[in-house]
Amino acid sequence: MIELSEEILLRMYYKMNQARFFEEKVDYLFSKGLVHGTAHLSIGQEASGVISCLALEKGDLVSMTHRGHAQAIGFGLDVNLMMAEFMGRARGYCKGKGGSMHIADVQNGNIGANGVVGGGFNLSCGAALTQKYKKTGKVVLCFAGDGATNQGSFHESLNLAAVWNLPIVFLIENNLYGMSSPISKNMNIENISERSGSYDIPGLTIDGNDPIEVYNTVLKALRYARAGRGPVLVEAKTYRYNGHSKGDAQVYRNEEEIAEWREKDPILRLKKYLQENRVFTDKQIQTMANEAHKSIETALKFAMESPEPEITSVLEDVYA
Amino acid sequence: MIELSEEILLRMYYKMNQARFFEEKVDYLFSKGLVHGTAHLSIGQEASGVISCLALEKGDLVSMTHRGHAQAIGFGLDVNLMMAEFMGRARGYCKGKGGSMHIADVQNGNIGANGVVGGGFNLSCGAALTQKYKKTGKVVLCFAGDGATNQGSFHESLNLAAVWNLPIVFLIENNLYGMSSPISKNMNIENISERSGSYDIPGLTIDGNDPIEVYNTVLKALRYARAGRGPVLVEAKTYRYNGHSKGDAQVYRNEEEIAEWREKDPILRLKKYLQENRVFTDKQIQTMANEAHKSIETALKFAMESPEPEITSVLEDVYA
Amino acid sequence: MNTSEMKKMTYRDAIRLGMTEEMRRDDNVIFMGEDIGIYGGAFGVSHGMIDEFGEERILDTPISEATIVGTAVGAAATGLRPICEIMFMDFVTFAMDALVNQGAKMRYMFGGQSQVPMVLRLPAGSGTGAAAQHSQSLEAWLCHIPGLKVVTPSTPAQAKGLIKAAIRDNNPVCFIEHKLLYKIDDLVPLDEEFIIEIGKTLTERQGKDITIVTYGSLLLKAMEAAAFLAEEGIEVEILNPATLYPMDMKPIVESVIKTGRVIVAHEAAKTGGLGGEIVARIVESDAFDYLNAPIIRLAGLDVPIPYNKELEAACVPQKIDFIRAVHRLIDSEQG
Amino acid sequence: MNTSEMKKMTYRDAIRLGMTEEMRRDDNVIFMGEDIGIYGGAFGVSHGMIDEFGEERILDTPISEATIVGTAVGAAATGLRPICEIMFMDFVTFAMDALVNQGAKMRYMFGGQSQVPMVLRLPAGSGTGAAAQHSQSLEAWLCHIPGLKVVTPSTPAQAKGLIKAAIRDNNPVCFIEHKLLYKIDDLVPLDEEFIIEIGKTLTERQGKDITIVTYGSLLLKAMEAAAFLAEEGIEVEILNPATLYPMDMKPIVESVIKTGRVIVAHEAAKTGGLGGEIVARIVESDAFDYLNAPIIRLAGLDVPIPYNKELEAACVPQKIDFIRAVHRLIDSEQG
Ligand SMILES: Cc1ncc(C[n+]2csc(CCOP(=O)(O)OP(=O)(O)O)c2C)c(N)n1
Ligand SMILES: Cc1ncc(C[n+]2csc(CCOP(=O)(O)OP(=O)(O)O)c2C)c(N)n1
Ligand SMILES: [Mg+2]
Ligand SMILES: [Mg+2]
Repeated sequence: MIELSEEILLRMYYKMNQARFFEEKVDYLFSKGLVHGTAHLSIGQEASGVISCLALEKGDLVSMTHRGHAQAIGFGLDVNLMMAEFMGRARGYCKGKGGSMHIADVQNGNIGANGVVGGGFNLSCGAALTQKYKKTGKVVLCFAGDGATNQGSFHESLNLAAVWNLPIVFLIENNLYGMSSPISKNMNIENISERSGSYDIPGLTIDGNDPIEVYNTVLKALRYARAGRGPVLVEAKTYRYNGHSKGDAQVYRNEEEIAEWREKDPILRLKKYLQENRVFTDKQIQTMANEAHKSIETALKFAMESPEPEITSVLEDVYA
Repeated sequence: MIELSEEILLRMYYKMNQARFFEEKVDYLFSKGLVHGTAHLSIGQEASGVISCLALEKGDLVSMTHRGHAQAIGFGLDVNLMMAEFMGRARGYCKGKGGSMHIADVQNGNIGANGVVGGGFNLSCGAALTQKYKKTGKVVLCFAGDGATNQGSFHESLNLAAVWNLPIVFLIENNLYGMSSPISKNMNIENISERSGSYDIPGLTIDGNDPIEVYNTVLKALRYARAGRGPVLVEAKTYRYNGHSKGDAQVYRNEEEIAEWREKDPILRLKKYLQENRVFTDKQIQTMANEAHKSIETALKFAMESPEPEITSVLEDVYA
Repeated sequence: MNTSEMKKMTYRDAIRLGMTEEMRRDDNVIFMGEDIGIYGGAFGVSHGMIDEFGEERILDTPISEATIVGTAVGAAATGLRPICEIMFMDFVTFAMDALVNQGAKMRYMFGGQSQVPMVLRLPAGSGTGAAAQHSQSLEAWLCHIPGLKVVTPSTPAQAKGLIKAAIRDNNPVCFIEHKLLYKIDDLVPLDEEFIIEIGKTLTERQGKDITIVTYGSLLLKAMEAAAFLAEEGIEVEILNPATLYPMDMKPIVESVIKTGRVIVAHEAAKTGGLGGEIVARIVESDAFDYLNAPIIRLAGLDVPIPYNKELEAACVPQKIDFIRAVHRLIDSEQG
Repeated sequence: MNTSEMKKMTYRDAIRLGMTEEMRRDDNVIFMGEDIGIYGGAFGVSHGMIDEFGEERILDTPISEATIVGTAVGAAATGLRPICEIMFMDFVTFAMDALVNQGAKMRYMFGGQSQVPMVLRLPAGSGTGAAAQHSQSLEAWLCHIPGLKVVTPSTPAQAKGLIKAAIRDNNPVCFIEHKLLYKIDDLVPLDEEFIIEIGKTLTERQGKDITIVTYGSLLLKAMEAAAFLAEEGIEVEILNPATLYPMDMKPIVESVIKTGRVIVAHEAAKTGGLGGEIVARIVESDAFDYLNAPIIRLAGLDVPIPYNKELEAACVPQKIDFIRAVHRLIDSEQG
């Protein structure tokens, strides 16, 4: 296991909290009817979403899912611009045209969230092809959900990445459901990582709620891909506490299951780790959480103060 | 191993010869510029194409590929109507509208050849769903090439068939090439049957040029599916002697490779088997081949005598 | 049951009622899609159907749009009558081989040997803040493919009558639902034989001054505009090609001959949208000589659909756009 | 090199020359597709390119059309300029999510952050006896998607000029090639800076009596018909919207104002084809008042393409159809 510095542990805890507060705020704004549109919350999935991105090197790229807030925050996106985008404002990442499902920061290697389930697999192959062709030494981290692995594009992309030896890590956040559908109803295997066998690439299943395991595994996978040895498939088992999106009555699962998973909460887990290993004092830990919280309040203020886009912008940016 | 009756051995030998003569005739007609259109020959693949169909029960269904003549003949299609269709005549299976790539006999359970590589996988799932829903006890045999297994539809369909427990046998005729592309360039695994692991279904790789092995394996796979145990993936390794389609200079392979495979010719193999096991006399064997040959001459005559379709038929059969 | 009985219900409930009645009537009808079972579909259209019909007939699928449609085609060709739901029309992009190269062409390329009785339900349109990948109106694609039929209801009664007709049809029928209409409610005939024939253009309002041809969510806006204009003394005739393909042009042509002025409107992007086809057919028809003014197309902007609410609304014709267009035609009259 | 130097070559060779020049000029241009390497592509377009550029830049792919296009989009968004070949346009059906939901919309939905400079080569059309799944002309689909550009050359020179422009363009450009044109040969400028600007309609023949708007393989038939009609004293003007989207209507409108009569023709199925769009735009333009006769659309029959040679030919407008349509317009004149 890799020895983790204080600095990285700090970032982990801060960012996971930031992701959670961000989404709690999003949830609140919806509940108050303050936002037109939709968003998918990944509360409970902060280890797989945030921490895996912390293993990236500068210049590495990421492709995100429809459930991408934690992924984006992990990658280092600015929560002000994220919140402004979510609220459809001109200062948002996409000038209010994308919303939660299309947050992106292309210049910095974040090639975007994707509203299409399975839409990111082949885009990631392309981004990885660029790295290979230009010999940048950079790797693409491609996020997807368990449900997405039943799309044809999963198969085609893993196969292409394998035969072309592309520098890419496919990170499946297996939260056990695709919308209302338990994974067990939609595939006959227990571990999605077994699908790596079809392409003769490494496949790993990990506890996606364990921040340290996520970090170490993704780091190793990235190294493998960076060394030119080809793609890796990593499956992180995790869980979302909230419904699929707003208006989900969650008839497909019960309270006990959710409660069980709340016991395994990744943020609490890291907190406990920090406490047990005496990395930080309780006060320091609380301070980090407070700061994360403050950053989201600031983000909301930023977003609220951001103007609506000019109506004429509707015609802009169709073509380069 | 299953004991084979004289009758089935006779049918095997007759039909494999018929398939070969049919395609030699097609090749001849092309070489003489007598046909407008295209066709894909499976000369050399008669064991996987013809024999697998002989393992079917009455009422079972089949979905064929673009390289489907042997499959069709194995299934029991009438070579007269096939030849007429190939020549675009009114008496062809599809009244001259389909040609080689769309030969079908839907009423009898042949749901058609398919010009789209990978196009038959999900259609076969549908046909199998009908059998399951109606409890017919029938199975669908779905043909595909090695190249087709890199299409997304392969993955989606095998997964669906697995989770729905559909009565279907996927038969991959792995002739080592998809057009000019050696399979080794397009996937990292040696045996396509390994891909069954992604769906937790049985996967088998067999010598696709051994008629007896093909017959026994497909029979077993059909029984498994018929028993309601779900789909099976069978990979039959074989080889096509001719180019991919007309106008293929075959720069991607060499004469030696072709010669090697000619040594393993499935028709010669069966002939040898019949001789060694003294099932039939040499004369009987020759007679069967002669009859097969004659049937193709008759088919050509039938096709030549069939009228061209009425021009007004161009507007017919768009809608039911 | 009194065959003229009516009940007020939503568009969503009317679709469900139509499907339910047909599934009761014919065991061969099955229904497949993502999260249509216990979840009741992303828009609640199939809510509760699993309780009546069970998992054998209400089939939740993996997220595999291409294979949902391909499986439906294969099932239809072998004796079932599948309905399938694609969660958002935008994802029919995954199923175009199955739909276009297989389902639409099978009968023809097999020389009439087969039929493919299936229904593809496609929730379409913008207005929900779901942005570029969840808001498209792609009916023009489907209306370019011989072998398909395309219908789109604008009211609850049409929803019931057309879904039933679609299920009974022996061809692949694309059934386009507009998401903004799901909550609209209105009277729906309870008669189990109430069917709206595929291939008919419906006259939604009679008038002598101007013809508006429109469908889907824009019909409501056009109706509202017409009510407004009636107070100014302008009588608008509104025609709804509820079957988009094959389209029944006769009532449209007759109306234009009567009014001499026509507006063709849809939410889909203007360029390459069905409006062009309708305009061309009017111009090719006898109505050409009766046109007193240029034809106006009102349509979606040629842009992807943006997220921001105001921008999103700006992409699609609104009631005010109909009113302005009518005024423009009245003013530009050339006699 | 003398920049005015010309060489006779086929349409196929001209496309290859254009790609080759651009790949020499810009290392970021790569080329992906099925069997484009040693095989040279199903139609021989890339014959020999692998020898010059190697496997790093000429990438044979598995049979995975969706992923060919998606990979191109992802590569384009991160700094390469991929060309990709889909063996038959019919198989773009597999790639519609990647093309339409991703490639075409990325820039807009990201608020202008990205660009997607890629070329999608699509061999299209009937006439080769390949039947319903290998003969379609689906340009109308692509011209309905804001964010895409669509071009189609009709001559070897256009092939070279447009493929080069497409490669240099910073947007996803669909480049539609007609299979029957591959063997056509004609003079092509050897100048490496010879470019045909995207967004221009080309005047292929001047005339004062009738305007024909057509593109792709029909251009040749129209030109032959025009030559024939010239002997009767009828002067046909022929306009070729070599960029189908966004279309340059100005020369078309001007021509119709001059001639008062217009035929719009394409091989694609009539209903939902681009012809409707072009007719609508003419009617919406100033040319409306100058029309002396109804507009005629010549187009493919609304059927899948059949295998039989005669049936196949019957689906598509031929030279004689152009001649008849012209005669019809002349006769129907209404002044
Ligand atoms: C192609 C496509 N099909 C369906 C949907 C609707 N949809 C959005 S999220 C989702 C479930 C995805 O499940 P999974 O991949 O496990 O991701 P999760 O939502 O669990 O994070 C579905 C069906 C979509 N957006 N795209
Ligand atoms: C979707 C699609 N892509 C490409 C083609 C062109 N094509 C026809 S056959 C073929 C090779 C298929 O290889 P394989 O599946 O191994 O079958 P084989 O030809 O070897 O029998 C290709 C690329 C096609 N018909 N359909
Ligand atoms: Mg999930
Ligand atoms: Mg092969």
